[in-house]
Amino acid sequence: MTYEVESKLMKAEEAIKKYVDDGSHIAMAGFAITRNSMALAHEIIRQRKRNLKVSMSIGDMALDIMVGSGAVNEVNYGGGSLDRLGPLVCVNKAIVEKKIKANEHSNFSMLMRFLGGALGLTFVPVKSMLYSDMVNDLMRKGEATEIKCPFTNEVYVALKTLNPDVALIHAQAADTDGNIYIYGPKFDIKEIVYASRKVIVSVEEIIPKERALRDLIFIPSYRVDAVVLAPFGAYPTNLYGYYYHDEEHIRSYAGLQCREDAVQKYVEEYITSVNTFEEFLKKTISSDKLLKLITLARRLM
Amino acid sequence: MTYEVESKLMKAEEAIKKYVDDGSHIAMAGFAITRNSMALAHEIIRQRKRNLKVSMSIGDMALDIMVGSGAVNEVNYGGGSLDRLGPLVCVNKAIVEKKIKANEHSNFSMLMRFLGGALGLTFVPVKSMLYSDMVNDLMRKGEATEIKCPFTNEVYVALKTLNPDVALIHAQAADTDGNIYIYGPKFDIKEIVYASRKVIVSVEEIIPKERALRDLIFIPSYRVDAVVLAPFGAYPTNLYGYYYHDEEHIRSYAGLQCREDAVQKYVEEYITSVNTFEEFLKKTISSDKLLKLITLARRLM
Amino acid sequence: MKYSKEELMVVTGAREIKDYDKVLVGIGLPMACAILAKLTHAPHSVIFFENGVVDPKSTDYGVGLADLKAWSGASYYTGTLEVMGYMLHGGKFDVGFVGVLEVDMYGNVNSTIVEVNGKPRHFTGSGGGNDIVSLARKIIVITRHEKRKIKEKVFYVTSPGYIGGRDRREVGLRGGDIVVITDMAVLKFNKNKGKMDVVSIHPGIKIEEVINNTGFPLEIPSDVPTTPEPTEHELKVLREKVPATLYSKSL
Amino acid sequence: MKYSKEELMVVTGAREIKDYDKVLVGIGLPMACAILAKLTHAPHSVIFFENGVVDPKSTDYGVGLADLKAWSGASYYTGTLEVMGYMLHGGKFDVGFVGVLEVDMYGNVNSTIVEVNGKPRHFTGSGGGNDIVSLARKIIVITRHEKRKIKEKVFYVTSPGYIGGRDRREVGLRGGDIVVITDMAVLKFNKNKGKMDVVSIHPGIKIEEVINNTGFPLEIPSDVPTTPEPTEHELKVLREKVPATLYSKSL
Repeated sequence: MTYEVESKLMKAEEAIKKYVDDGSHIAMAGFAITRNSMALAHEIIRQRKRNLKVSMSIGDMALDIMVGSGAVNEVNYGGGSLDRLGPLVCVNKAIVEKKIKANEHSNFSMLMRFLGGALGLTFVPVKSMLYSDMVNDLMRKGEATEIKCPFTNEVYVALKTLNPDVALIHAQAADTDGNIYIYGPKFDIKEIVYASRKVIVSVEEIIPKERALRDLIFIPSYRVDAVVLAPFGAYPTNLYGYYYHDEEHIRSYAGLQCREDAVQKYVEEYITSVNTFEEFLKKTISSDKLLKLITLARRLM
Repeated sequence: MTYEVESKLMKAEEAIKKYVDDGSHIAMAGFAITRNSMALAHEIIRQRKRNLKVSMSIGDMALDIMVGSGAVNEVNYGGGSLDRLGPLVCVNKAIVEKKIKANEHSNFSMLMRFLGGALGLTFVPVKSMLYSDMVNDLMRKGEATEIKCPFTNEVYVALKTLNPDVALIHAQAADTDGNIYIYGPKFDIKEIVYASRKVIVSVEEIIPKERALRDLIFIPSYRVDAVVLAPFGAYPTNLYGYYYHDEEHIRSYAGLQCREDAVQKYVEEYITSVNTFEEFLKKTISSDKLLKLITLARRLM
Repeated sequence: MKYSKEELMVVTGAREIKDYDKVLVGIGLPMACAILAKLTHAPHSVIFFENGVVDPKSTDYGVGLADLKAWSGASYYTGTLEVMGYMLHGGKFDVGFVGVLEVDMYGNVNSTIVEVNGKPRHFTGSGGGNDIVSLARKIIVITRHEKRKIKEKVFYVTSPGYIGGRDRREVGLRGGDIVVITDMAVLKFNKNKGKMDVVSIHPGIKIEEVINNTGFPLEIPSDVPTTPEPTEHELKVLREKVPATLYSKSL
Repeated sequence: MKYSKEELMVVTGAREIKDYDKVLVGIGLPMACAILAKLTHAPHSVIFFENGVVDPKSTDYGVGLADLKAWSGASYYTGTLEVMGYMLHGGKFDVGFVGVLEVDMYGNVNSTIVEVNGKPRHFTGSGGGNDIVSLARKIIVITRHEKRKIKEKVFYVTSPGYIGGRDRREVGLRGGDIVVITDMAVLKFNKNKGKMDVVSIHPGIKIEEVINNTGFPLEIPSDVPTTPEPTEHELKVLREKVPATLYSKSL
């Protein structure tokens, strides 16, 4: 028997080759240390993509390591961190050293840029960011301007909307029809998926359609271009219901302070010296720790 | 044991008395012959509310009978019908005879007016309705105007957003914590619920929180002001998973052609001569037919 | 193989749908077109209702979009924001079907109000109709070919066509070409003439019949193409797998 | 009953929350305030995270909003559109807490970039911070009371306070009053003075200490109110039911 999902099922390597080029505009939906598109980010780094533009509401470890590896030259984001495990060491450094063009936003402003893009609008009005230094910078860059409500004359920030070339999403599951299931908080996943031209979803597992609940479909099959089977694909960040984050690994990453040699060593050791994300996992995490992270996440559901 | 839902649980009579006044602006989320807020509409008619303004994306039987009974003097809607069982006899007649102020929209334009209201925006841009007679009328009334994208100079219709006083929603279930479950297509329910100041939800049943799946919550408890237990509360229209529509009853209603005496007779016979929606059901539908409608709906899930 | 005019219309409509197209439909002839396309040349096309029902697979679509029978077997249930917003307004629908009371020489569509015996009579209104005509990449109108339906000027513009005979994009609309399929012919907008024009006439229909039943002047050359007939395969699939209630006697 | 300065700060913050309030928080002291309020005088208040987690009930909130420990026992999971859009931008949050690197005499908040030894150092950025300050009905800033944190002018305006000392609504902002709770005092905007002003000083803190640790001139009268002390009940609930990791040593 063949399943619909099979026509879209591919290795991370193939998906990134097919849908991400040098200069592509990428959207991601991780949030700090949860649900990072880590398997896909590793592959981008492994394929040495360059001059990427990344847009995301809250910056995460996947963004940080992509910036640290030199893959990115522009970021639209709404701030970000590794929660209290550390700051976005490479992003912060790249901003201060002007190695990337960083367009800073509030979380909701980023969401609205995606929502507007999903809706096919060329601009969206928001009350956020008024009188902030963020909006001053965005106005200088032509990404924002002031607009007045034609009915009340109230002042708004008008934002250009976003239609990234490709969205990278990490989800809990796909079903055999190719529908995607997202459990736990949803962040801005829906808006990103509909704003982007192509959508790559890495998943922990593929479940039979008969075992899936139709009312829980979060991304319908018709909106997905590639499904990548990537168990533990958000590691070392966490995934609701599936595994807890690896505090030790993330802390040690943050401890690199984005010193060039240290980050380069991290990239070599964990990403470019292996051929696949599976190899990275094998090399990095013991079965003992893996089971602990899984068990803890299940308990916290 | 007491449940959180109990603090919001009330009879339709109480909920309408508490939250609907003469002149109130009401939002509904029925669609033609499905998911009509019929139990709540009956109660509004029974309490002889007047000068209501009703906003809804697709007009339905609940709207039509409210208009037919004289409760409504203004309608924002995106068209509507009883599907092929008939037109909205009373709404159509009231528009032609100018008995109500009717502001006609497209379906999506109504959705955007609610979405904008939910988001706290005072205007929303849409590409729908450009160059239509609908928008000409809305512009004359000050509900719409033209606006240009500040980045592309592309022309849009700017619509005033909506914040109705109260939303009337009919849902499949509430849980004992007061969360609401909507199965099947969702229409514009979420946007209406967040755009409106108060929210009354009538439900088929109240299920124990333990039996409910958190990932399926559609309206969170904190957004609901009143929960009305109203089994068969969308009858004679249908409700996904619960009962099929009563074709005979709806056809006979549509056959009244909104002749004043006939509609008045319908209102008296089915609504004002009884005290509750339960009495209406008892009077109108045999257990035999009820079981048939239930059985068919379950088969169609 | 013999076929009815409704069968020809369904086949003609179905052929406007390409594989992988996203198609927004209502119940009736449009749904028959979409199902036939999916069962023949467009197996990966996806069918949507404006209320959030995606890809239903039923044997009886009942009385309309709100009939539970029409939802049966759906692959996904969502809402208006996703279908009419992210998909339609977001420019992701390849084909949208709309029902009409009238359509005029500029492709303007009226589904709201007409005059009957000199008195206005109000019908359904726009629903998603205006959104579809304003925003879908291709718009298909299926209607009976009568003077009172295909007019010089509609009584009310529910959905705008080629404003003043101009290109739709030029004036800021995002909807694509409008294809009118009747029981006599297929009409599309002719840029040079600045109005809707016959692109093919159905087999067995005379040029004069089309001219006489159209409410605005048409210039039809004698070598006008004939609408391609249904293939045996199309007719077989249509008759065996598409519920006849969707299209027979539906004009 | 003795209490730590962190305990006083949590209690003071909790008292800003009323019953039935919708409260937008981050992990740390703000979460401790929200939990304490809910367990004492505001049982019907609802706690939200900007990422879509509603009313978690955990015993260990871990290292931040993205820690699965912080989500445990949530009553509802939704997304950014519903929390930051429909709730916050829709004007439905009564109280929002924000973390800061610096706050200035106009209530402007910086959570983006500061100068360390004359060199710029970039931190978290806005996240939902700017949205909260721009849009919540009441904004609570909790910070250590130091000259380098409570300044005349922030290095970078992540979130605007009282622009040029004017009323926030007047200039088109929708956010309400900003309350700054430090380990020494409570500050609010003083309309007449056109800047942030001390409304109460914590028990045991001297006026001079506050003045000396504030980066802009303060005029504090000798009869300035003292911040009300925690009640025994508040301290009991705080110590027994609110995870200490949220607030102890968190300054």
